[in-house]
Amino acid sequence: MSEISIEQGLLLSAALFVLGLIGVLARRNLIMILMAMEVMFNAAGLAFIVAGSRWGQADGQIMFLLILTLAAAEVGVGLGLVLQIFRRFHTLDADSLNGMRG
Amino acid sequence: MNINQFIALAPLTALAGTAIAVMIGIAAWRNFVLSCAIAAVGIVLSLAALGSVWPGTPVQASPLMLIDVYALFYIALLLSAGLAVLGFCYDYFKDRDGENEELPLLLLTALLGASVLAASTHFASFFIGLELLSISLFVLIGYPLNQAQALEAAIKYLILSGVSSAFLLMGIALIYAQSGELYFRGIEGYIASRDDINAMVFSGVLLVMAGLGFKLSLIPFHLWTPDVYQGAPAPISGFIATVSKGAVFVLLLRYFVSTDSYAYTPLLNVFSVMAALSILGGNLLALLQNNVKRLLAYSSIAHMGYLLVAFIAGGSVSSVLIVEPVAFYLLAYFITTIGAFGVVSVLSSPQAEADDLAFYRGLFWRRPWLAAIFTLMLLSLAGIPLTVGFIGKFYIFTGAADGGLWGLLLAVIVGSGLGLYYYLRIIVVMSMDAETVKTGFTQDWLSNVLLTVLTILLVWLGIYPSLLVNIIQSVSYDGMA
Amino acid sequence: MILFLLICLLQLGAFIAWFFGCWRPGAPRWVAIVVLTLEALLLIFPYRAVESIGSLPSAWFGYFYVPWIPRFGIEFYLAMDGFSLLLITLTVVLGFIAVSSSWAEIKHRQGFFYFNLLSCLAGTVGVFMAIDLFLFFFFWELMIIPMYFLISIWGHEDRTYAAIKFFIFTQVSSLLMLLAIVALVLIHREATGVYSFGYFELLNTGLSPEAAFWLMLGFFIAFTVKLPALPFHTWLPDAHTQAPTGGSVILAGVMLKTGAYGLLRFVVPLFPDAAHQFAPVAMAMGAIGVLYAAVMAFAQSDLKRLIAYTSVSHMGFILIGVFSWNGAALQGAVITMLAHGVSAAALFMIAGILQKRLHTREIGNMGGLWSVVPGLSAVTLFFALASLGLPGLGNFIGEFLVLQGAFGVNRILTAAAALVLVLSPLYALGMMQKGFYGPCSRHDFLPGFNRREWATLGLLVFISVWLGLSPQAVLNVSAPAMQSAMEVAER
Amino acid sequence: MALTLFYITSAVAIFATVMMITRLNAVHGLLYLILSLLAVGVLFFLLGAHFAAVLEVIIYAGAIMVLFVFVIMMLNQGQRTIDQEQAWLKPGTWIGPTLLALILFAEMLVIVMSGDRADTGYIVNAKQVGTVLYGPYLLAVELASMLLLAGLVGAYHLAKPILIPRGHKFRLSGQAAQLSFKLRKPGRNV
Amino acid sequence: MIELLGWVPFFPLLGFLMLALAGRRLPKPPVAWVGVGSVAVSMLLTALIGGQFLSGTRQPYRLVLGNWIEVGDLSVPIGFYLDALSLTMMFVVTGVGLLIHLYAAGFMKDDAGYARFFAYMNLFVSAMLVLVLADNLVLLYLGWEGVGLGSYLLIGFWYEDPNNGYAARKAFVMTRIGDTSLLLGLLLLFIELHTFDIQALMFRAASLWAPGTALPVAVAALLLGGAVGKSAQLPLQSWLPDAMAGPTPVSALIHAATMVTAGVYLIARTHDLFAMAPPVQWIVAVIGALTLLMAGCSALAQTDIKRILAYSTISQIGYMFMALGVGAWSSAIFHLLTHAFFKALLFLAAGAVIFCFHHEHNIFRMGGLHRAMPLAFASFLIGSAALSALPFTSGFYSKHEILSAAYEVSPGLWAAGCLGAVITGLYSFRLVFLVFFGVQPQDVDNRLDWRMSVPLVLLGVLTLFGGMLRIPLDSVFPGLLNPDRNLSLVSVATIAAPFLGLLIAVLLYFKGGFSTLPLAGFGLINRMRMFFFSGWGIDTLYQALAVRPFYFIAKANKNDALDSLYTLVALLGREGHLLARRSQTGHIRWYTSSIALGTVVVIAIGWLS
Repeated sequence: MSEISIEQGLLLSAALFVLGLIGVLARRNLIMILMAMEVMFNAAGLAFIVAGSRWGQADGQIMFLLILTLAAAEVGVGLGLVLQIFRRFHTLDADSLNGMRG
Repeated sequence: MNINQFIALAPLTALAGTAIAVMIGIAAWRNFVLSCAIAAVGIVLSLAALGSVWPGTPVQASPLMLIDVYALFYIALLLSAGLAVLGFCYDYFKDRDGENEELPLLLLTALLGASVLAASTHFASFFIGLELLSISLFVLIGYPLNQAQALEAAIKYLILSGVSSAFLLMGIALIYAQSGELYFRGIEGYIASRDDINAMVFSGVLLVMAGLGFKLSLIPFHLWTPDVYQGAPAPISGFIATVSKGAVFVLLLRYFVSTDSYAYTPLLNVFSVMAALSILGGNLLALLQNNVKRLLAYSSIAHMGYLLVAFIAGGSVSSVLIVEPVAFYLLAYFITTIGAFGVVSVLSSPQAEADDLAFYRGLFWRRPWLAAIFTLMLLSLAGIPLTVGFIGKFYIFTGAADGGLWGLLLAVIVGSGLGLYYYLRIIVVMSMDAETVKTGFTQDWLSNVLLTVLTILLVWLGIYPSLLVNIIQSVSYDGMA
Repeated sequence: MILFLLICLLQLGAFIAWFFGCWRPGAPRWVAIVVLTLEALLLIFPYRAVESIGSLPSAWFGYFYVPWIPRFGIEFYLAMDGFSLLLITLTVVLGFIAVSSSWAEIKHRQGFFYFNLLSCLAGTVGVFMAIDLFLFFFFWELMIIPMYFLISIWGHEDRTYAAIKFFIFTQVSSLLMLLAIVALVLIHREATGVYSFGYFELLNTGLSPEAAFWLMLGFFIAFTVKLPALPFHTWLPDAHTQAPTGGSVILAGVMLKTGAYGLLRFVVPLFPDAAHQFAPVAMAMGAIGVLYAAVMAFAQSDLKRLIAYTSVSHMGFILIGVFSWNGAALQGAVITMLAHGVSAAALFMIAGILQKRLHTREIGNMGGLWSVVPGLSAVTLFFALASLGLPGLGNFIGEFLVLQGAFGVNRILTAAAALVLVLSPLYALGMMQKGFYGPCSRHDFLPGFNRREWATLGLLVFISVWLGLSPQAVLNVSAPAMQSAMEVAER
Repeated sequence: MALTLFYITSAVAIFATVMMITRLNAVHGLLYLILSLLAVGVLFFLLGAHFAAVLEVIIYAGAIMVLFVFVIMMLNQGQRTIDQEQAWLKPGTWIGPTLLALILFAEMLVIVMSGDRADTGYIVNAKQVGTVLYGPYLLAVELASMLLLAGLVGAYHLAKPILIPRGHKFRLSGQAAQLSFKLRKPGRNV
Repeated sequence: MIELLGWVPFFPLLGFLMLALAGRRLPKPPVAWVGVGSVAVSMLLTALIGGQFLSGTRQPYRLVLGNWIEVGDLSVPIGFYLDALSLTMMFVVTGVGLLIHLYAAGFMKDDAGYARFFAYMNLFVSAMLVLVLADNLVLLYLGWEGVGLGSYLLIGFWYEDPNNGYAARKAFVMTRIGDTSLLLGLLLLFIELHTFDIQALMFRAASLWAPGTALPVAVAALLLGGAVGKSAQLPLQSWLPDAMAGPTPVSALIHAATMVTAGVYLIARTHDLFAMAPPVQWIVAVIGALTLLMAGCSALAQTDIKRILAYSTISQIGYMFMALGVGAWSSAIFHLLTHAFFKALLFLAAGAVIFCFHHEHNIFRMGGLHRAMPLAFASFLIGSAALSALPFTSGFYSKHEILSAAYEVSPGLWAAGCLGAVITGLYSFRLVFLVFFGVQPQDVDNRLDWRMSVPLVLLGVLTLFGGMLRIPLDSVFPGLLNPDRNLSLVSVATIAAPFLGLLIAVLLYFKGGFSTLPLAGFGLINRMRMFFFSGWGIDTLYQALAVRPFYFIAKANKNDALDSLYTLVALLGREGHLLARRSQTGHIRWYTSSIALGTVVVIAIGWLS
């Protein structure tokens, strides 16, 4: 038992989550957006660990594991796409990808 | 894991196995036809497995999945849709440059994810199924690498889906943090053990809803929809519109029924707002749209709104009864949407995607059958009798009226009025006079067969739905009890 | 079985016409004629049944029943009484007229045209016979789609706008009706525990006054949009003006009557108390509509638009008649339906003939036609007189009976509605004045009617006079139906 | 003791994250991100999730971040990108997202505070995790493998060199059409 | 013989059908044979039936041909009813009608629409016969509208001149106002008394209603409305002068002899009702008095020969109304009969003048015709004498009866009648002097067909001696009045009044007379002349009050204001669409924001609800 209460853990997770969100919303570089998304995933993972730690169950860690898997797969695919986009558009600017609208 | 559970999972195993088989096939001999054929055989095998599993249901295969009639029905639906999409994909991609062999594989993994969603009774399987579906979709959307729009659509979908997944995960974490359960039954027990609404679980569900709302493209999480539909290859757009949304909806319904979340009435208020917004907003956005794929995207937003209305009615009538309208409507929506995107895909050529409305001018006189099929599909989307869409809408009406959702019904009516306008616009354009260059039938025999089958289903179920109604009824009453 | 055949024959004929159209462009119209003739022959059977109506236990003398969607107690249930029989007869007669007026007008895609025309008729016949509310709704929608195609493909310059407007108006309103139907069925299920869409079952549903009112409103709006009554009428001038002649004939002659039919068959019997309380409002709508549309008709310069507004005006009488709910008024409504069907169809046909020859619908551009085509002008005059309610012609009988029946119910509104007798000559004779009298300057030579047109219009003239001088034959057919309807509502 | 450590690591994590999202140079950002992940790994340890802590460091900070490094290196944008980022990241750009995020944070605060009070720190060791993972969660593991398969195939497909279409005419509408014409030169081969 | 009653209206109808269907292909002689012959057969039948009726017990005879409408207790048979009143009317319609038809056969001989003309005329006669014979009010209404139709068709007979068409429409619409009132009266009667049969109605009204109560008053007022419209009485009189646009035989038949007197017939037919509604009956008398004065004055100022006669007709019908109003039912019908003779004669003679004068209508461009057209002159003289009620002409008897009866009810009415008689004398002889004396401005084409001269002669005879042809109406009307034949002062004044008018006419107009030019100089006189000329400005009034506002409203709302309601909805949808689609910017970051924003909102809604 440690003295870290669940609120503290969850609040930290929320703070990281929100920071990641700011990154996603504010950055225009696609790579930075992907990185900020990783922060969000990580924050969610933290929340699971905190919860699992509260209940003393392994489920929280397993969920974290799954998140890890997802992050890996998503980063793989995402970066592949980023590469293609850079080849085609010669830019990583998310805002210039607005060929479809209306 | 005993043998019964293993057998019950046969449909899913078949899908996964086929995916690997396709991969091995590619390694051995890169051939698009071969890949498609293996995938098709795999789906058919999986469907056959469904039939053999059916009598032994329900089977709880570990806490993660429950193979019951409900799941089997929807898996069958999803697989059939997948099969149809595969057929359209075959015709769509067979003349295109590039290595298209991975496409069936990704389609299979996506279907696997969707099927897992349909059967899952646990947040872990829910999450992993959803992501399996999503990851496959990212690639499928951006599959034609030489098309700028496809890439744009893929990256948009990837980022937005990632963010929404993060919200979803946060929601699950909150629920878990409070209840200590990831298993739906466990959550039900937790909810049942408390008299009041637990704020944290409730908020967690709200966050999960936000994540699912994105997948269902409900307003205000809908903005990605038109762009992705437009950019993605036409059959894949159909796939997103049906399989991806359908699977998520199936899961949503199961979650709500099995955890008794209908007890959280504020949730229903949130849903009502989302439903009304989706119906009105979706139809409004489609109103003067000149791009057929975007138009269908907006219309799918509205249709999800209609579906949600029936879903919300579960709050006031026995939730078992609500499964039936949802099932029928989903089926109608599947047939119609796949058909509509199928037409678009048949008309598209490697040179040009047939999504501009101008392309459809005079289609009635150029390719009468195709135009007639498209007209029927559009009429079905509009909910006009003689088509399955009408029976679906009738179900929604019945369900919602049973639940006393008069305000939402009014929104449905207003939305339908708006909807008529843009569906009719397409029909009008198709029936306009144009210089009648008689283009010969293309060699897309597979697509033509599929479209014909879909049309027959559409009309048959529109005129004589009893057979299907009986099946669905058995699903509703046995499965969710 | 005959009832089912009546629908089936038309729908099958529609497909055959389409099929023949692919084979030879001129064939579909002959198919249509043959199908309609067969249909007319089929109608002999119910008429023979009518003769023995006195010995039957109820006003209904034909049934056809097949289970359809048992889950909701939905049945494919057709039945016929004198009222439906008359309207079906009108449908068939106007079917001939529509074919005749399309004979030379429709040159392109004849197969599809006659497919739509016959499907539309099939839907209408279905509406007049369906006695299961779901089935009724089904047919109700079915007749709209072909009409939509008729307008949007073969219509005039603004056809798209008109067709979409028509479709949206009728659809949205009919969704309200669907809602009301569903709600009614659910209430009925609550009371009895079984789903049923059957008319006869639902007649005995116990409703709270408030529920009855809202449900009635749902039906009422759907039917008054179709009828159309003020203020839901604005789709009609556009649709009529833009439709091809055959379409206008069917639209004005038959389709508007489905709204009237619905009011009479469903709104009042299903919700007698609510309808009774609502009657002053409905009658006021009718009276205002009668007058307003007459003024509108007077202001029009487009011949078809003018005729369209006269239709609105006449339909107002039906609204008044139905909501007066007594023998004279109901019978008046029935006669008005038939007589208006004939006179409006004839006027639209004439408008079509003129448009084909003069390439204009502007009355101001016609001018002095009498000296060029006296025969045509005389027939126009005849139907103008019919539409202004000249005694001796069918419309008068209807209006007179409606006024007579309504006068006992609400004197002020009836008196107001009767003012249309002053307004109707203004538009009818104004049309004659501007279009047919005066010096003829523009048209040196115009062909008059040809033999087909003479035969068609002659038939209509005959029916109109016959209805005017000897309406009793018709009244006798519809009397038992009206009687039983009134009994139902008074239970 | 643990609480003090928790606060310190939290501060590091937050600081590193803030730095990461504000860096102009992607590599700098990436390094801060790794720092953040390491800090979170420490937290995992503090919370008793030792197995997860290890994975965080090895896989997240190690393997996944390497992917980013690869791509950044491949694109090799240099000073030009930094200038570009400078231009993009005006203070105005931050206001909206920050406000939105703050509202969300406030909501999260309320939500978290409304939950039951409880302590954490039950140690769940690798064995327990493994038992559960290959017990009830067996299917999840299998599905995760399929997920990775899909990711693998997808990444393979997407990373293919661009194809130059034969006699290809783009028929795109609006902005995208112009864009694609401007940029249709085959990309640099990497 | 009397059983053949049903055939009387049938023959003209048959004539109409034959002419309408085949007329255009027939040459003129057979058309004339059919047109005139059908009326002649009717006339013959009428004479036979009349003979039988008068020689018998004079009991009313009812003939029911069949059922027209039967719904519940509402039953309308096709039934004819013969009594002295309807017989009188039949004689007028068929007798005068026949003569006018014959005349028209000559008058219209050069017209292209010969067959059409006779078809319309036959249709009219048939409808008029139905009107007078109908035994129930609905059938009467059928005839009533039918004659209106005939009038409309014949006024607008020369359709190439748009003015004729407008006049015809005006006539139809204005009478339709009255008709509507009649129809409402009819509905009210049925609601209250449950029958349409006239005799039964009268009986039930008398037994169920108290005289002077609201119901009889209302019903009588509504019926009066119908009568006023048809008979061109105040305030619905202004259509009749315009109706002179039709061919002259039409004016003679419809707008003098028969149709315009239908109102009189209606009131006489339902006199029991009016007797039960004293206020309405008083109004009838007042309307009559006012109309006769107003129309007389207007006739004074006219220059068109036919318009003078038209106003004179209005004025004479005013006398009949006055008679009805004072309860002198049979006098009214008697005056109707004599008026039919002399007015038809006057119109036909005027027609002859117009015919020979190359369609000249203005009396100031005529003159000195007494030598060139002796027959016309004689006819006109006789007619004018009868119109002015100079003693021993038929008009004298009838008008004298009316004035005596009026005096007994109200001296005021009598005074108005006498004043009217002065005016009548003045305008009729003004006409005679201006047309037949003085200088003849141009040659005339004096070739009267025999078909035109024979009717003139016969009508002249009837005009002179028609006063003796009196069908006893005692069986129909209560013999309330016993006209006082004593040579009292009143009587003398009554007889002298037309002579006064004649004298003034002689002074003013005979062979130039005193020039009226100095009088014309006075502004007041001139303005009064203009006022009279315009028919007391009624048309202008109606234009300002009804017609123009109606046109304005109709034109202003041509595109249907209600439609803009729906256009607004459509516009709203369009604007909503444009607004909504602006959210689809295509920017990823905005899309992400929307997800975050949506989540924030969803949580907020969830928490707040």
